[in-house]
Amino acid sequence: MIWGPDIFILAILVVLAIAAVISRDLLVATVIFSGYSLLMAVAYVQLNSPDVGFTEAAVGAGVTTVLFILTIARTARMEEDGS
Amino acid sequence: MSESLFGEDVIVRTIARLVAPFIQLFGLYVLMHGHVSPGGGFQAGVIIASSFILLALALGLPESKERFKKTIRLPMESSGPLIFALIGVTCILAGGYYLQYGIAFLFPPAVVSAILISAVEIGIGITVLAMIVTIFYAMAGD
Amino acid sequence: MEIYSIRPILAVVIPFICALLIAVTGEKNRDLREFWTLAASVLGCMVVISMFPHIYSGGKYIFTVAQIVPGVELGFRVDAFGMFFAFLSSFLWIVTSVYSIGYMRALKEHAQTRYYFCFAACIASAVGIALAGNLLTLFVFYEILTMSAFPLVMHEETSAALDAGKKYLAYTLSGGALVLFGMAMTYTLTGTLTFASHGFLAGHGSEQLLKMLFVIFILGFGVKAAIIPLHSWLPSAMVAPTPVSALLHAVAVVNAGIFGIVRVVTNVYGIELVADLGLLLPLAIVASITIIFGSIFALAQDNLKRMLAYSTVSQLSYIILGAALLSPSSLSGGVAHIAHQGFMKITLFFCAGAILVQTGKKNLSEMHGIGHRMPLTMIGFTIGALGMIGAPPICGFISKWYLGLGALEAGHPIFTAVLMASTLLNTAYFIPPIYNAFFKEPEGDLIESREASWWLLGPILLCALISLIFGMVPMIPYTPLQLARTFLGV
Amino acid sequence: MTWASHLPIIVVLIPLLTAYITPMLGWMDKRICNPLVIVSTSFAFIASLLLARSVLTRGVISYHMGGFAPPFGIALVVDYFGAYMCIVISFLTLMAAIYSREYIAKELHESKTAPYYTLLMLMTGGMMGASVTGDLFNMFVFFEILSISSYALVAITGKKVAILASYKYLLLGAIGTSFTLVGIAYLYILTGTLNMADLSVRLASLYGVGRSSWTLLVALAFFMVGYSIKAALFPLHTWLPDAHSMAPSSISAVLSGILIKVGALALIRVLFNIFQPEFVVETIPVTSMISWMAAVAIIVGSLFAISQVDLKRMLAYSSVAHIGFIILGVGLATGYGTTGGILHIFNHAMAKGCLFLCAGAIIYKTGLRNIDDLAGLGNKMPFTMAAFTIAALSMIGIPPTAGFISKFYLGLGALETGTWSGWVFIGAILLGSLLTAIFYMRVINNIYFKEPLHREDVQRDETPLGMLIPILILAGGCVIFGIFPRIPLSLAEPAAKLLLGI
Amino acid sequence: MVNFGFLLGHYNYWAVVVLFLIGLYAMIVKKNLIKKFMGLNIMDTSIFLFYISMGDVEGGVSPIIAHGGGSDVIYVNPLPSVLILTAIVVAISTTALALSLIIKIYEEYGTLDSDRLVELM
Amino acid sequence: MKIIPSIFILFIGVMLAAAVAGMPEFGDPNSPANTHIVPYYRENSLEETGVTEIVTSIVVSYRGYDTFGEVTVIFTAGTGVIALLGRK
Repeated sequence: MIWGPDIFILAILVVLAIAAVISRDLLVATVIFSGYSLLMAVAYVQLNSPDVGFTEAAVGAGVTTVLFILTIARTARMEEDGS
Repeated sequence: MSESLFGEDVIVRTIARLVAPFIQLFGLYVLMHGHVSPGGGFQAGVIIASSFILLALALGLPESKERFKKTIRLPMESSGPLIFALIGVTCILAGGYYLQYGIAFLFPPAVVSAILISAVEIGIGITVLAMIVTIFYAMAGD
Repeated sequence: MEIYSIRPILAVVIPFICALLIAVTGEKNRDLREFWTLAASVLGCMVVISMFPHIYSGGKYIFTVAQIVPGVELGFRVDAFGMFFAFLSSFLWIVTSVYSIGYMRALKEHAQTRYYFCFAACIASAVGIALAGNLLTLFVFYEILTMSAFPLVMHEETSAALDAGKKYLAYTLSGGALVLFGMAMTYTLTGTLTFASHGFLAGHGSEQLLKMLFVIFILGFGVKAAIIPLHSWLPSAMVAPTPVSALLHAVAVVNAGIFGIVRVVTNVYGIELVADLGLLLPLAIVASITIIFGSIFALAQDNLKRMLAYSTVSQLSYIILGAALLSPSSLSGGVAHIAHQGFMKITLFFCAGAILVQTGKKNLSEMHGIGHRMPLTMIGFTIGALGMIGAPPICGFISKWYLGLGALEAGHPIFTAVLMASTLLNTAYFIPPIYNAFFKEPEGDLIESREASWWLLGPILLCALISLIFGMVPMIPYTPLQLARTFLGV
Repeated sequence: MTWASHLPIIVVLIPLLTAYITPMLGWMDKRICNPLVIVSTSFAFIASLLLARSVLTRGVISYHMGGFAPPFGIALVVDYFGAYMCIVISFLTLMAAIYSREYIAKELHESKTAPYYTLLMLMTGGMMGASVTGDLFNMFVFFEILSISSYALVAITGKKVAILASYKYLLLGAIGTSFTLVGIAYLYILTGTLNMADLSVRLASLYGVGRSSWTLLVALAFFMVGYSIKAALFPLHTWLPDAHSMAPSSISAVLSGILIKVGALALIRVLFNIFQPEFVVETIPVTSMISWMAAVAIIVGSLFAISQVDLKRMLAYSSVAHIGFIILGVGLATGYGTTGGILHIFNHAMAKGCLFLCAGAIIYKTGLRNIDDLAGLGNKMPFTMAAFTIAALSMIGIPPTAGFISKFYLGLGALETGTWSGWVFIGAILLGSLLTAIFYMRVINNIYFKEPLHREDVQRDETPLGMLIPILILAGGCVIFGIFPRIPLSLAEPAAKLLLGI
Repeated sequence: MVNFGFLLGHYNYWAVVVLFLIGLYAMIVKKNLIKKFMGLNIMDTSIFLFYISMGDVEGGVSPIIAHGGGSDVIYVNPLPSVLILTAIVVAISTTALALSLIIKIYEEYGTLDSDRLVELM
Repeated sequence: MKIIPSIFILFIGVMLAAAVAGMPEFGDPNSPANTHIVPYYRENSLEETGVTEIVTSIVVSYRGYDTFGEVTVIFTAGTGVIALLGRK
C-alpha cells in the first residue's frame, strides 16, 4: 500500500471543497476554490502525474478562477437569500 | 473593467510589464520542451494567455487588447485545429493514415515526424492562447 | 391465371394524380378543376372495367410496388371480390361527381378545391383497398381513406362539424390502431400477410390467441363498418356535404370496413378456420343486434340524413350477417347487398341533398308535401326507401330474400326472423315520410320550391333506375347478384 | 490505400474544416458563410453515401488513426449503424443549412452569422465523429464538441428565454458529461482499455465475477444516466422542451431531428457494442428496463405535448415521446424492434426536421407561435402547410408515410419478444400514436378548418423559396421512404442484426 | 467485520466519492448559478483525481523515459493523464460557456437565484 | 424540499461506494489498467514517435485524434462565448 498524496492533502481538499460550497460570499468561495485547485494540482503531482498537475495549476487555479472572478465582477458578489 | 484592477499603481504596472515577457518566454519553453518534460502545447498556450490576462488586470483591458489585436487573434484561433487537420490530410495524401506522422515527405520519416509533432504542439498552443484570451476579453466586457 | 400488370396501380394512381391536379388548379379555374374531377372518376372507372374480362374469367392481376417487411410487399392482387368493390366505388364516383358539381355550385360552398381533392383521394384509396393484395396494403389504403375523409367531415367548419371530425378521427384511428395490432400479430404468427384463397392463419397460434385476434380485427374494421356500439361517429358525420354522406358514408368508407371484415374472414382466417373456431355465430349475433338497434335508432330521428345514417348502420350488418351465416345463398345475398345497398342509399342521400339545395330543409317534419313540389326527386326517394324496406321489385328485396334463404340453409331460422323484424322497423320509419311527402299539402317556404337542376336530378334518377333494374331482372348477367354468384361459384 | 478507405475520417473532417475557416471567411464577407456551409454539407452527404456503399460492400470498416493498431491507437469503426447515422446527420444538416440562408438573415444579428455557421458545422462534425468512432473516450470528446456547440446555438439568439433554456440544457448536459466520464473510468479500471471492441471482449470475462461486477453495473448505470440526458430519455428530458423550443428553428430541427439521436446512438453503443447483448438482455435486464422507461416516455411525452399552447414547445415534447419510440425499439432487442428503432431515427429526423422548419417558416412570416393563432394559415401558406400536414401524419404513423413503417416494425418487434410485456409495449406504441394524433390534429384543424382571426390574413403569402425547398424535400422524403422503405432499411436492418449479433 | 485493509487500500477513491458528492450537491441543491458551476468544477476535479489515482503505481515514477533508469524502473500509467488533459479542456470549455451564459442571464433577469429565475421565466 | 435531491445524492454515493468496492486496490501494479495496453506504450513509444515523455507521445500520436477533438472543443467554446457575448 502506498500513501501517495498524504491523507492530509485529501482531508484538506474535502474541507476546502465544503468551504467553497457553503461560503455565501462568492468571491471568497472563488478564492477558496482557487486554493482547492492548487492543492489538487499538488495531489496530482504527488500521484506522479506532473503533466496534469501542471495543467490543473494553470487552468484550474488560474484561468478558471479568473473567469469566475470576471463573472462575479459582472454580476453579483453575494448569494441571494433563499427566501 | 475598462480600468485597471489596481488603479494607477505605478509599481504594479511596471512589474506587470516586466513580468509578462518572462511568462511568455516560460510558455515558449514549456512548448518547446513538451516532449522531454511535463508540458506541451496546451499548457504553453494557457501560460502565455495568462500573461495577457495579467496585463489586462494590471494595465486595464484596452492596453492589453492593444497588444493582442482582434485581427491577429482571429486567424490564431482557427490555426490550431486547422494545422492539425491539414497535417492529417497531408499524411493521407502521403499515403498514410490520418495523423500518421511517420511518413516520408521530403525528409526521412523520423524527421518529418518530429517536425509534424512540433507543428501540432505549436498549433495547439496558438489556438489555446488565442481562445483563452478571447474568452477572457469577451467575458470581461468592454 | 395471374397476370403481372400495371393496371391495378393505375386504377389507384390515376385518381391520385387527378387529385393533385385538382389541388394545383385550385380556385382560379373552377371549370378545369371540375373537369379533373370528372376525368379522374371516368378514367379510374375505365381502368377498373378494363380489368373486368380477365377477372370474370377467373384470372387475377398482380402488381408489387416495394417490399415493406420480408415477405410482405406493398402490392396489389385483384380478385373477383375486390373487383366487385372497386367497380362499385368507381362507378358510383362518376355519378356522385356529377351530383357534387351541381350540389357544390348550387350551394356556393367554400373550400371546394379541398373538397374535390379529398374526395378524389378517398375514392382512390377505396379502390386501393379493394385491389390490395395483402393485409398491409389494405391497411395502408384504409388509413389514407381515414385521413382523406376527415377534411370532408369537417367541411362545414362549424363547431358541430369540428366535433364530428374529432369524433370520426378518434373512432377510426383507434380502429386503425387495432387493425395494425392485429396485423402485426398475424405477421408475427405466420410471417406473411398476403391474402390466400382459403386463408393462411390455419395451423398458427393457439385457439385462444386466434379467437382474440379475430375479435381485434372485427373491432378494428367494425369501427368503419359502424357495428353497434362502434357506430356513433357515423350519424355525427352527417354534417358533411350530402355527396360525401352519399358516397363515402353510405358506400365507400363504410364498405371499406365491411370489405376488411370479409377479407379477414375469407382470406386471412379462411372460412373453415373461422367455422372451426366457432366465431361465426357470435359475429352473426353482433350483426343482428346492429340490424335491429340501427333500425330502432333510425325511428327516433327527425333529421333526414341522420335517419339515413342509422339506416346505413342497420343495412351494413346485413352484409356481415351474410358473411357470418356462410351459406351459399347468404353469401351471395350479402355480397350483392354491398352493391344494392350502395345504389339505394346513394339515391336516398341524393334526394336529401336535392331537398336541402332547393328548400334548405333538413328535418323530416318540415318536408310535408314536398312530393307535390319535387315529384321526380321524391319518386326516386320512394324507390330507394321501398328498396331499403325490401319490397319487390326493387333490388333490396333480392338481397334480403337470399339472406333469408341463407339463414334457413345455415340452419339458423332465427336470423330470418331478425330480417323480418328489421323489415317491419324499416317500414315504420320509411313509410311516414313518404306518406307525408305525397299526401300532405306543402306549407311555408315549400310552396315556392321547385325541382332541382338536372345535375342533381340526373344522378338520382339514374341510381333509382339501376336499383329498379337490379331488382326486376336479377337474373340477367352482370347484375350484382349474378356477379356475386359467379365469383362465389354458386 | 485507396482514397475510399479514408472515408470515415473524411466525413468528420469536411464539416470540421469548414468550421475552422468559417470565422475567417465570415470576417471578410458574411455572405460567403452560407454557400460555403451548403457546399461542404453537400460534400459530407455525398461522402456519407459513399461510406455507406463501401460499408455495404466491404462490411464493417476499421480505420486506424495515426496508423496505430487498436487498441493502442484510436480506431474509427464504421458499421452499418454508424454509416446510417452519418447519412441522416449530413442530410438533415444540409437541409438546415439551405434553410438558414434566408431564415438566419432575419432571425439573427449580422454579427452572429459567422459564429452561427461555425457552431453548426462544429455540431455536425461532432455528431459525425461520435457516430463513426470506435473508441469510448473519443466518443466522449466528440460528444463534448456537439454538446458545447449545441448549448451555444440554443442561446445564440440572445433572447431572454433562450438563454435560460440554454443554461438549463448546459447544467444537465454537464452532469451527463461528468457521469459518462465516471463510467469510462470504471470500465477503464476494470479492463485497461478504451477501445469498444476490445472492451467488449475483456468485459465478457468479468460478468458476474465477484465484486468487480458491481463496478460494472455502476459503470453501466452511469453511462445510462449520462447518455440518457443527452438523448433526453424520460425522466431526464426536462431540458429538452425549453431548449428545443427556444433555439432558432433551423437549429431546433437539427437538435430534435438528429442530436438527441446521437445520444441514442451512444446508448446503443454502450448497450450492444461494449456490453454484450446477452449481458444486457439476459444477465441483467437493462434493455427491458429502458424499454419500460421508453414506454412511459412515449405516453408522458405525448400527454405533455397535448397540453401545450406553443407550437414549438409542442413539437419539442413530441420529440420526448419519439425518442421513447426509438429507445423502446432498441430496448426490445429483437430483430424487428431494433430495426424499427433505428429506422425511426431516420423517419423521425425527416418528419420532425420538417415540422420544425415549418414552425420556423410560420414564425418567419407571421411571428405566431401559439397554436390557436394559426387559423387560416392553410390558405396563406399552402405549400408549407401541406408539408407540415404530411410530416405530422408521418409522426402519427399514418401510411403511406415513413412513420408508419417504423411504427409497424416497432409493433412487430414488441410482439416478437413473445412476453406479456411485449403486449404492453405494443399498447404503448399504439396509444402513443393515437395521442400523437390528438395534438397534431389540433394544429391541422386550426390551420385548415378555423376562420382566421383577421380577414387580411388569408392572402397568399408563401414562405420564401430558399426556405420552402428543404421543407418540401423533407416532406417528400416522408412519403417516398414510406412507400419505398427498403432504402433506409437496407442499412437499418443489417445494423440491427450486427448490433444484436443475430 | 469491517475490513480496514480494504477501506484504506482505497482511501483516495473514498475521497473521490466524497468530493464528487460535494460537487453534485452544489450543482443540484445550491440556488446560485455560479455556485452550481463551482460544484461542477469540484465534481470534475474529483473525477480527474480518480483517473490519476488509478493510474498511479506503487513505487512508480512519472512516465518520462529520460529518467535514465533501465528497464527496472516502473513508470506510472500515462494513459489516465492523457485522458485527463483532454477532460480538463472540456471542463474549462464548459465552464467558460456556462459563465458567459450566467453573465447574460444576469443582464436579462437581474438575479442569479435559480428559484427566482423559475418565477421570472 | 431538499430531501429529494439529498436522497438522490445519497443514492449516487451508495452506487459509487459499491463501485469502489469492486475495484483493484489503489496503486496495484497488476491491475488491468496497468497491465493491458500501457506496457506497449512504455516499450514502443520512444521508437515509434521519438518523444521521450510518454504522456506527450500519447497525446500527440497514439491519441492524437483525441487531442484534435480537444482543440476543437476549446475552439467550440470560444466560438460559443463569442456568439453569446460578442467579439470584444
